This record gives sequence, C-alpha cells and structure tokens, in this order.
Amino acid sequence: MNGAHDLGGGHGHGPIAPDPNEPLFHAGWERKAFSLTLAMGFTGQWNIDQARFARESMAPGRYLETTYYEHWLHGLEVLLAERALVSEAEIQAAESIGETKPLPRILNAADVLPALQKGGSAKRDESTAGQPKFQPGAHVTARNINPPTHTRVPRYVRGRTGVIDRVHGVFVFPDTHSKTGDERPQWLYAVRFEGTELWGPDAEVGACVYVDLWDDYLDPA
Amino acid sequence: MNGAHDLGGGHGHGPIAPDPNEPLFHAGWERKAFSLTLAMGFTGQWNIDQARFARESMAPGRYLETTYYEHWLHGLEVLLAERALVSEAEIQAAESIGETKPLPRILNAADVLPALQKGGSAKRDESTAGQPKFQPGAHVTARNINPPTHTRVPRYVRGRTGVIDRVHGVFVFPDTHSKTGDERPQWLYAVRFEGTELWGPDAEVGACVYVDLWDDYLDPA
Amino acid sequence: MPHDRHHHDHDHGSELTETELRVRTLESLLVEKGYVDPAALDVLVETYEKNVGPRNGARVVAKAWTDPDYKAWLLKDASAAIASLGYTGRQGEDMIVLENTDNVHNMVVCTLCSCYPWPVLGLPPTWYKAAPYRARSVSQPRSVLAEFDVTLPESTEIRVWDSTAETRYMILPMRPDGTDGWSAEQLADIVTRDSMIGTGLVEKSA
Amino acid sequence: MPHDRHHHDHDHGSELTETELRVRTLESLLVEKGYVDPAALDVLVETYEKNVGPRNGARVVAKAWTDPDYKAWLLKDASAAIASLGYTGRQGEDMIVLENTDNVHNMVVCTLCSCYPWPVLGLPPTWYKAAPYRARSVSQPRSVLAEFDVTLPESTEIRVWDSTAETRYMILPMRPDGTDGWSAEQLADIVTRDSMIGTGLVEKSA
Repeated sequence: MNGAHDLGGGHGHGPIAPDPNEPLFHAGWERKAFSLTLAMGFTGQWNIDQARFARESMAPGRYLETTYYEHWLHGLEVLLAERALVSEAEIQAAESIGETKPLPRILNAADVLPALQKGGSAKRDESTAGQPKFQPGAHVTARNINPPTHTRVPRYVRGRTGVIDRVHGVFVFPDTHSKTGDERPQWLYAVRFEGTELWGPDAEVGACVYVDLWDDYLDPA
Repeated sequence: MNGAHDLGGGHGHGPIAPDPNEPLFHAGWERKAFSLTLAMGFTGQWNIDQARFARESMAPGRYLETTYYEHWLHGLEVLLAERALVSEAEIQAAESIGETKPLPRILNAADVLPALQKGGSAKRDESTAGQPKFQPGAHVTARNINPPTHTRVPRYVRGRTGVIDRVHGVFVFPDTHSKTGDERPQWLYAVRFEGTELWGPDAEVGACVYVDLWDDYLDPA
Repeated sequence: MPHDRHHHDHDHGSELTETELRVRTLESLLVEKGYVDPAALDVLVETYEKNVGPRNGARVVAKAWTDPDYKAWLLKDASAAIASLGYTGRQGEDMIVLENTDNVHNMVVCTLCSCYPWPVLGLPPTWYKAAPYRARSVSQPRSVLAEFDVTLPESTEIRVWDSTAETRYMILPMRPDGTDGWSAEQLADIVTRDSMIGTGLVEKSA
Repeated sequence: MPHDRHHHDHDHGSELTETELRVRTLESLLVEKGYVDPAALDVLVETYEKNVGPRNGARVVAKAWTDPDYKAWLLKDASAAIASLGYTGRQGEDMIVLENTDNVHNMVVCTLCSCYPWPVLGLPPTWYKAAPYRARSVSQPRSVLAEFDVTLPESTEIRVWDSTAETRYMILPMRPDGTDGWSAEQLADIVTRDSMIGTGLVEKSA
C-alpha cells in the first residue's frame, strides 16, 4: 500500500536529533507493547508481513504523529481483532467478554531465549524457485505496482532502473505472504540505483541506494 | 518539496464522506482564516506560489491531521513571520510589540469586489517565451525532479510518459516564482497519462489523468 | 480503528479552541497594525457566502444546453464565454470547460492543494479539500465515483484533470433526457455543484 | 512553528496516558485468556535491556579487525561468521556485513518500517525508527551524516542500504589509526553502535 510508512525521499520531517543518552524504552508501556507483540507473534496466528501491513494501515496522519511502539500497538490490536482473539469491545470493557480461542502454541518464559536465538529465517531452499532471472551486473527496472495491499517495493524506486549487485538467495515473497499466507519463494537481489536515477538533478554527489527486490518486482531494463 | 500535500495515489486515507448539508464555513475562525488570508494576499507581500509553499511546509503528520483552513492559517503565520510583519512573540503576547512596516497596498472594503472580479491571471504574453517545445500529440516524459522547494509536478507523474493534449499558453513558472519571485514565464500544457502508465497493473480500467505541466518539467519521450 | 477515532475527536476539540484563539489574536494584530481593513473581511466572507456559488456555474451550463453557439464558444474559450455572463476573477482567471458525454466522463481534482474555480462554483466543499479525494481520484476514480453513487460502464473513459497550474476546470455535464423545451432557468435549477466537478450526474428530478 | 510544537506537546501528554491504559488493558486480557505468559514478557524485555545490544556487534568488528581470516569469512558469509560468536536469531537470521573504506562509505536504513539487526545491535534507537532519518537517508545521505557530525569528501562514494527484505545489514567500520597492537577487547570498547549503522566513524579516543 502507498501509505505514510513509505517515507523514502520525503521532505519536511525536520532534523534527526539523535540522543546519545536515550534509554532502550522510554516508558513502561513501551516495554509492554514490545514484549506483548513478540509473545503474540510466537503464537503463529499471523506472519511478519501481515504484522507489517497491520502497522502500515494506520491512518497516515496518525502514523506520522505517533511513535514506533504506538505503531506496534496499533498493529497488535488490528491483528487481534481481525483474528477474533481480542475485540475492541473487550478493550473498552477491560474484560474478557467473548469466547477464548485455544491457541496451539504459547510462548513460555523458558522458551524465550531458545526461540529468539532460533529466529525464523525467510530464506527457502533454492530448488523451490528455479533459476534466478538476473545475475550481478544485469540492468533491471523496478515495476511500477501500486497495490492497496502490502508490498516492499518503495515508491521511490518504482519505474527506476538499477543494476543487480548481488543475489541473496530465495526468500518468501512479502506481497502474497501478507495477503494470503502464500510464501511464493523467489529470488531476492540487492539492486543498486544511482542517486541521479532516483532523484534527478537534486541527488547528492556520489551517492547511491541499494534496495532488496524480488523477481516479481523486476523487469529487464 | 516532497511533502504530505502531494497526495496523489496514496492509500489509507479512508472514505470521502461528502456531506450534502455542509455549510460554507464550519466556524467563525474559518471565516477569519479565509478572509485574513485573502486580505493579506492583496497587500502583495508574497505571491500565490510562496503562499502554497508556506502551507506545504507544515510538518507532514500535522498537515494530514488538520483541515484546509488550518493549513491556510499555518501558511499565513509563516508568511507574516518570514516578512517580519507579525512575529510569533506578538501572537504569544497578543500585542503589537515590534515595529509596524508600512505596506504600499491595503485592501479596503470598497475595493474588495473589483479586486476579486479582476483577479490576477498567471498568463503572460506568448512573446515572452519563444516557441512552445511541444505540440499536441507529442510524447513527453515528466522530469524526475525532487527539489526541497516548491514545485507543481506531482510525484506520481515523475518519470512517467504521456501525450500533450493541448497547449494552454504561457504561464508563470511556480518553482522560480516561489523561490525568488522570478516569473520565468513558459509554455504550459495539459499532458495525458494513461492509468496503466501511472499505476501499472493496479490501474482502473479506462481511466487516465491529465496534468498541467510546464516546459521545464518535460522532456521529449 | 475506534482507538484512532477516539483520539481524533479528542484532538479536534482542544485544537479548535486553540486555533480560534490564535485567529482572534492574529486578526486584532493585523487590524491594529493597519494591514487589514476589518470591513473588507466582512465583504470577503459575504461575497462567497451570499453571491458567488455554484448557481453561477449552473447558469453557464444551462445556457450551453440551450444555446449551441454559446456552447461552442464555451468549449473553445471558456474564460471569455463565462466572463460574458459576468463571472470573472480570482481563481477563475483562466478557465477550461470539458464536456461529458456517453463515452467520456471528466472529473476535476487538485492533488497538491485544492485549486477550484471560485467564480463559477464558489468555495470548494470539505471533501474536495480533504486527503481521501485528493489521494484517490487520480488512481481510483471509479471507486471514488461509486462513493458519490455514480457508476459508469467500463466503456466510458474516465478523464481526471489534476489542477496543478492556474488553469481552472469546470465540467459541462450531460443534459438529462426529458428536459426538452425547459427554460434555461428551469435547467439551471437541476444542475448540481458535483455535476460540474464531475463527481455527480444531473438528474431530471433533482 | 511554535504553533506546531505546542500542539504536539499537548497531544503527546494526553496520548501517553490513553496509550498506557490501553496497553495495560490489553496485557491483562491476553494474560487472562491464556495467550501470553507474563513471565515470558519479563524475559523478553530483560534480554534486550541487558544481554543483546551493540556490544555484540562491537565484538564482531573487533574480531574482524584482528583476524584476517575471520574478516574474510564475515564479508563472505556474515550469518555463519556472526553465529560462530553466538549471535543468532530473530531479526538477524540472514546477515550481510559491508566494509567501509576510504573510498566507499556504507550506511543502513529501513525506509518502510525500521528493520535492524537485533542480534548484533540490539533494538534500534528512536532516530533510526523516526520519519526524518527514514525519509532523508536515501535522498540526502550527506546531509544526514552531517547531522551526526560525519563529513566525508565528495570522492567517497556513499552507499545507502534500504532494508526492504529480511536480510539485515551491519557495517564493518574503518579501524582508526594508532590502534596497532590493541587487543580485540580494547578495540571492541571503541566501536560505537552508530559506526555499525554507518552514521558514525570509530574514533581512537571514543
């Protein structure tokens, strides 16, 4: 979706303002938004691309006026409501009203470290995707797609031409994975775009951008 | 500038929700934001492209969370402060603290109707711009420029190819007009872009967009 | 999300008060400094609240429907043809009129701000100025029209005009069947604002 | 604009309270329904507050600076080389390490959300997740670096890596002059988080 999350190239957002003394979390609720999201993620009721889409779906002005963990909280609430795990009515009532769905997997304290250390790679066996469409050095143009659903091709590279820098391997394709759960594994590449190709005469001198893009985002240039 | 005002093609903004019984103004302050902006506009202390840039310069999240006349009010405050006509300190103190600049032109009540009816065309004599670079039917590509300053080429047409539909005449060029006051008059065209060129496979059937673009925004395709 | 809505309402309430205060302060400062004539402010508001509105455009449309020469002139040189009826000036200095037909439906937007032809339509409605219409009319015009209860066959080409320059666009809607012999005055009564933006059709029963 | 700032502060104050309440309610509902083990929440937070942070990445960098074979492995197969030091898992399953040199400066962003290599750098700082860095690092990287007090000659090519997929990027910064003979432990002490994102350089005196 062309949402407020797709920030590359935007102006007017103000200075970056790094804070060297920043704590990891700024308030107790941030710790909870973080840990609840991770714990519920491990129950397997949604995948990471569905979680990203839930965060992106925040109203654009609200997305930009709120912080990272507010986006996470919004996403968590959307996912819980969509899957009938926790309803808005229950949050309003602060009481478990509806039926409780049995979940096949719960993250117990003892499992946290092994689960984090194992992670969950999105890389798949190369045999699932046939031959890569492109090799390093090939010129490619990012497709100009504008789905209202989740996608990971940023607006600022759509229709722009770059060069394949490296082949990462075969990875789960976010668009279908978010929409239906279908992994449709395919080759992923780092594509190098010159600054002038992306920003025209307003590009800075000697700057380029590498973007990770899948076969289904690319055409030969 | 690539600001929040450049909305074309965005998702997630919700329904349009037309209200058939809507009043022209929703509150007294809207009437004032409107009339103060027009009255100050007539003093000639800034031009329309500078006024647009002042509105666009609102922080993106705030722009999207506020209404049209709040954008106007923000723009008016920015312009007044930039030109040292009214400072933020004066607004905070609700008192005229600084010097008052004599303005060469004030809009009196008796002049309102004639001034509105006269307007102020941005059209200039065709002799100021030489021959038009393009004729109807010519294929053109909108330049991919990304200035942090005011421009009227929307992001969604940059790098896209269309066809000249008609030649409007010679008009003031907004980019320079906003930046320095330089009118740099040049030919203006309505350019037709097919939906599929702008949105790819996600375009609706049988839809196209006409965008008014100046010579300095266009290259032969 | 109810969360969002709640926040938004909340936000709005407190904001209007603050905004109201700032506007009042600004007005008194501008008047005190002599930059603004308070009587001029009233005339500006009255002009658009009482005199300049879509009724002007409706008269242009009705005349075009009943006078073929005028219609030809309007489509060729809209600024002059509209000025001949007395509608001129600010935000309508350079007009273009586009004719809707069975095959082609035109509609107008300004994605970058909210440009609108004031002399013929007055000041724009909120939806025209808000993000949803500005964002989606260029990419999803059929879905936008559906929200105005306008459904057009796929064979009708939809042309969206994005007002990125100082040219201002008005639509000449299709004259409804069954209005033969109606006077220009009668016809003007059924021409809606939305039909001249291109988000509505003119109905006989309107 | 002071107007904006004022509004923003105001907004924030009321919002946090509301957000705080919602999070508390959500937590008790999820625990009540048995979806979440409260003890697991504490372990999750403790892990990133105490154990997993940029010190991990600094050890990787220091080893690469002191062990040419390890460095070659790291640049060829970062996931395996990093895993050999015990740093694996969530948000770092598939790692790429890029080497900064006098001629090429790499830096990392995620314009679309805020992807970040957790096992080596921990959780990202606020500026990495906020709009200004995400918006401008791809279009104005030199101006962004200047805000981190990093100014590079025009002859140095800047490569910005936008983390749009599940590959996670870490930068191998340049080893500062005058550190010959330093132990890996000493070197790890001067490697900063920002130098591994690419928004900082490693200084001997850090």
